[in-house]
Amino acid sequence: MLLLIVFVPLTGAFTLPIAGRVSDRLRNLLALGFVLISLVLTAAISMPVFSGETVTSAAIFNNVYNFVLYADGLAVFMAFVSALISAIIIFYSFGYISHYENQNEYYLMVVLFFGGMMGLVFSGNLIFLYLFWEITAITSWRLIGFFREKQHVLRADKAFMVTMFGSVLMLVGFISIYQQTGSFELAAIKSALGTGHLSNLAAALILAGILSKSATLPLHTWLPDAGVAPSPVTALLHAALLVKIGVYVFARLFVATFTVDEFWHTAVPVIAAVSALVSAGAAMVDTDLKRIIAYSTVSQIGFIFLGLSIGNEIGVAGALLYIMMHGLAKGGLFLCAGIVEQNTKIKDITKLGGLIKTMPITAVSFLLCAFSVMGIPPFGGFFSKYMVIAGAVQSGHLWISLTFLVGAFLTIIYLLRVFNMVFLGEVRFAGVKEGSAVMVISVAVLAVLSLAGGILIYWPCQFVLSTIQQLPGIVK
Amino acid sequence: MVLILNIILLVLFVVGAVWTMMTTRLLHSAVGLAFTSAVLTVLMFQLDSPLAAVFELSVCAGLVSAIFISTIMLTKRVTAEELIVQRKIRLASFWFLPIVVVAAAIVLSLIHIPVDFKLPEPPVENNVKNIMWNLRHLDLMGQIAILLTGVFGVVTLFKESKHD
Amino acid sequence: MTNDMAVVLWLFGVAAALVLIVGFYCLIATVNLIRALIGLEILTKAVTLFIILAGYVTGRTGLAQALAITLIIIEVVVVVVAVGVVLCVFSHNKSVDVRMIRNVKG
Amino acid sequence: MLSLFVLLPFLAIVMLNLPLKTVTRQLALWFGIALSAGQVFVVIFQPDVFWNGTDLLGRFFTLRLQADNLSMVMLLSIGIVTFAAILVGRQTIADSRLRFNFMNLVLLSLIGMNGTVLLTDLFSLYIFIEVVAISSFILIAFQRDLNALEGAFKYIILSAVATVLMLLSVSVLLMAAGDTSFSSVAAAVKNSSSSHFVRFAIGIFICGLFIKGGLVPFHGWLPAAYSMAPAAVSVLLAGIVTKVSGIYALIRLSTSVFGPDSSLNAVLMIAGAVSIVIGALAATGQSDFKRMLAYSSISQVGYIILALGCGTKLALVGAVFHLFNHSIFKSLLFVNSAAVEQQTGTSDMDKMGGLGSRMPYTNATSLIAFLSTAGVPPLAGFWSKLIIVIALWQSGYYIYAFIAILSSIITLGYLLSMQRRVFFGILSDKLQAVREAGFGIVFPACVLAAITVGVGLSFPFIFNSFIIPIGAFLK
Repeated sequence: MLLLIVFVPLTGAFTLPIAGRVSDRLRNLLALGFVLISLVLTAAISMPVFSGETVTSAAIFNNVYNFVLYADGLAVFMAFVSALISAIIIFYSFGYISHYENQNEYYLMVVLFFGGMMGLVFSGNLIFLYLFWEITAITSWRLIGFFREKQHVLRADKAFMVTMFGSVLMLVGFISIYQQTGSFELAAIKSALGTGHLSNLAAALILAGILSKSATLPLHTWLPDAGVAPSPVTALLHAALLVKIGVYVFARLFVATFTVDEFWHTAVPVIAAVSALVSAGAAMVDTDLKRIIAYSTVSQIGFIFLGLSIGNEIGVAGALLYIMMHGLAKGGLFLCAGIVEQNTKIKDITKLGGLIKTMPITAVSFLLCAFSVMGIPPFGGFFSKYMVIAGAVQSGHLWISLTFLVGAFLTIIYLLRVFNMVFLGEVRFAGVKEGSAVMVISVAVLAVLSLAGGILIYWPCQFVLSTIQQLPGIVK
Repeated sequence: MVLILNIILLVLFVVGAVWTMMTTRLLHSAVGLAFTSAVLTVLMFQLDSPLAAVFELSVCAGLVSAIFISTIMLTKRVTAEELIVQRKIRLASFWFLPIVVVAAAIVLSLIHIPVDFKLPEPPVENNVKNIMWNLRHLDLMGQIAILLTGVFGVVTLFKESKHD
Repeated sequence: MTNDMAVVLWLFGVAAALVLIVGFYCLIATVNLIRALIGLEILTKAVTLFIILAGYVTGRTGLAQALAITLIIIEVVVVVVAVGVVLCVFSHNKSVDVRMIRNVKG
Repeated sequence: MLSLFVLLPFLAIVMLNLPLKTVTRQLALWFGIALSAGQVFVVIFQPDVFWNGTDLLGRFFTLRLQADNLSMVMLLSIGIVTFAAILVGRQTIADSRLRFNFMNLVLLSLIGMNGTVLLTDLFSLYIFIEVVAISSFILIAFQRDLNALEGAFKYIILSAVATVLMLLSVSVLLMAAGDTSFSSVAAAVKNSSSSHFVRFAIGIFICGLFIKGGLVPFHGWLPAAYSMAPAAVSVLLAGIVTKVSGIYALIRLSTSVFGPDSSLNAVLMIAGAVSIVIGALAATGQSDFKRMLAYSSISQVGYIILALGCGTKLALVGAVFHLFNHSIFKSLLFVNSAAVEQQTGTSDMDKMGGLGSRMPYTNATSLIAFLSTAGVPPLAGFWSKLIIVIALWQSGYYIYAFIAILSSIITLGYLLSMQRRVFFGILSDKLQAVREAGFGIVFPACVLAAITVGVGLSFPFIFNSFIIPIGAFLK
């Protein structure tokens, strides 16, 4: 079952260019189909997992390179969220990407990316975790450079280099774990470490990898630059999946598997706080629509790190909720930005205005998603943000919590500024149409889900709470 | 007596090499090489290696020098003025070769590094023909391959191609 | 090792080492392709002497001669091929000066 | 019947040059393909008849050959790369007479390479390395392009210097051991390990091999030779020739003849690390496709030497595995460069761009090769680098491990810029007419790419059954 979840998209991706030769429609449907299969299977697997079991499927080769897939609550939660958002984004792509060349490559890479993501989420062996991690890096490199312009390709290279830099450091960290414990398998590492700490060197190296992938200060610069990619890609990379990989691995390793030195419980929140503030500041002054949203992502990732690293129950629960809510809402924002960009050919917010008249649904969706990101009740974002900050206060990080409150306040300001400049004000264009039906439906769905996630907060909360029951290393 | 002869020969050997390098005309250089080779032949005789010595004489002193001389003939002849210029350039870069050699000779004669390993026992088989033809077949294979390579080298490099 | 043998080894060794120095010096200093080849030949002479010397000192003149003969044959082939290359260079730009063909960096 | 590895190509050359020119010119190609493919076949499937059959020829010749797992890996790489080079040569060399000579020379260098990896004698090693070297000189020069001639001449001079160093060392070792076979030299080295002469001899022999293998600081000839040689020849040179004549010999000698020895290992590690860094940095500044690949080769060879110097069993396995992988993906990159050069008429990367849409197969295979070179999973290059880094880390060489792993960032950097300038990006107007290269280039590229991907994907399966046993050559 787990094998299917991972390998249907991974191998299926390579059939897409062939299908694309037959017909575009077949290829599109196949792409969506692969993701949906994973989604359904993940849902199916969630039943036993949330009753407290874990599902493992492994290929044992009598050595350190055993291929182990392992599903616990955390993995299933993450997989479910990513599959859901990916499905919506692929659906949106049907409308968006049909105007451009190289569609075969696009679908190949997106589905491959998704497969890599699934593999990473379920991987129970550090080496394979690294392997899937790099698959996502390769695919995002191709996707960022999708339009092939020199500037774009340069930025794609930059993104690849920065994340690769982090990830090889992480690999060294893994190797030093291997030296410490004699295994790459998470379960074996867990038992070998027992109550001992991971060495600080290994922790620092792995953290470097995570920070580069999650675009946290000081390795964040690739993310705003990557905004040159097609909008569904930006949504996929920046909002839903790529940056969350780092967060997920952080949760997987530092919360679910090892205990680390006390030092990191202070250091990571500080890094996160600085990152959240600086990028919020950058978002205040930038004028490129997608860059602003990207900086906002960097800022919000800080909140997630805060929640995970303080390590008490409410903080971690908040962070997991945050992953979900932010994925939905930020995905929605990027997709809205995509519609605006495609129909007006402009990304500079100072040159836009009054679009609410011509694109009402997009505008409303944008506003709803923005509310969720800002943390306005009763949207989903409110609860997660509240829980993270409450967790931080509870654990005694008062100053850091205050910093994050400032960050949250800045978020409200810059998102309202964007909305004001793009959708309100005088009409600057004539003849701008609403996006195509497929695209508008996608953003509307994301907006509604953001809202629903807040109103029906009970269900996601249950989901998350049963997840964190399985995590050790949480200060109760 | 033999020792003095050896020393004279060795000095000739070194001087021949230096002279080969120092002359300006390439032709003289090639002749110098042949001379050095001939001295080496005699040295080999002195070291109880007659067969290799004959080879050295016929192949190196004879064949290789012939190859060099014909090559030098095939390439451009230098005029007298060019020769003077060349001599200047050569002197600029070569004038301290003899000094280096003499200095090295003095240094090497002064420091005496003892042979600090044990020499092996005398061999069972010491006949060149037996060793070459019965014991080192692989080397023979290699030699044949090298000769063949040489043949193809001549075929590809020397044959005039159409567009030249 | 007898005393005579040690003297022979030392004398011949020093002379061959000097010739090696001459050869290397030539390779570094010369600008002429043919002279570089002659330098190579000088080097090979020194090495041949070393091998014969090794055979003489250890009483393995048979083996050493076999090796020396092989070495001489290989040397000739190398020279022939190298001369071929030099002539090809000459037919291109009518010069055997290294500096003339230094249009490739590196 | 090990002797067949040397004798069959020999026989093929003799048959090809019988006075039946019209027939043999047609056949030459197929002889080469059959021989190299046959070599791959017998190494992979290990047919009993071949390996254990009575050696008829052995009754006439005493060739003293010996095959262990290291030789097997080398024979396999030799077979694969020669196969690719022959196909590329068929496609890129227009003149039929030249093509015939090319085939003969490739067969000769096949003799040389097979001999080198099988023999057990120091002096024979010199002879066979020389066979490979001389045939490479001619192969580089045989189209008489001026730049190629210069590359060839540089190679001749430096290679001859290497030869002189090696022979000097052989003469000293002959004095100490009384023989030149590996076993007696190893015994002599062990007996008089503190002797200055023996240490000096080992040192200059290693220097000679460094020159042959193109390691920093003796790498001067390598970029010129690689980048100026005709396309098919660069595949052969970069893929296998320098690996066999330099790196294989280093592995063989430093593990079982001169060593294992701690100071030798230290020298190897330093040379390896310096080569990795310098090669990678130099590659960053290149604008010529093949030159960049040549510098990249220096850098990758550095990994092998670094692991060799580390000296643990795991490290040596990693070194040999990386040697195999490197010969596959580097020859793949050179096959790609041949395709690009043939189709666009230049190897200057600044004049290219966006070729990916015109040459889909070349694009895809070069992507695979480049990711494998940079050590990105799940391709073969990643696993060998991983083994090397793990081995370094376990032996406590943390600094070297960091150098190795951070250099893969530089590798990624310059190869990304290669991808950007050649394949990715927007197609310029001048290149609109470019088409995919012919079958003779695309087919070997696909085969090599398939090997890289296949080895990479099946690594966990083959790790215990194939890769660890490589280490059996250690005593």
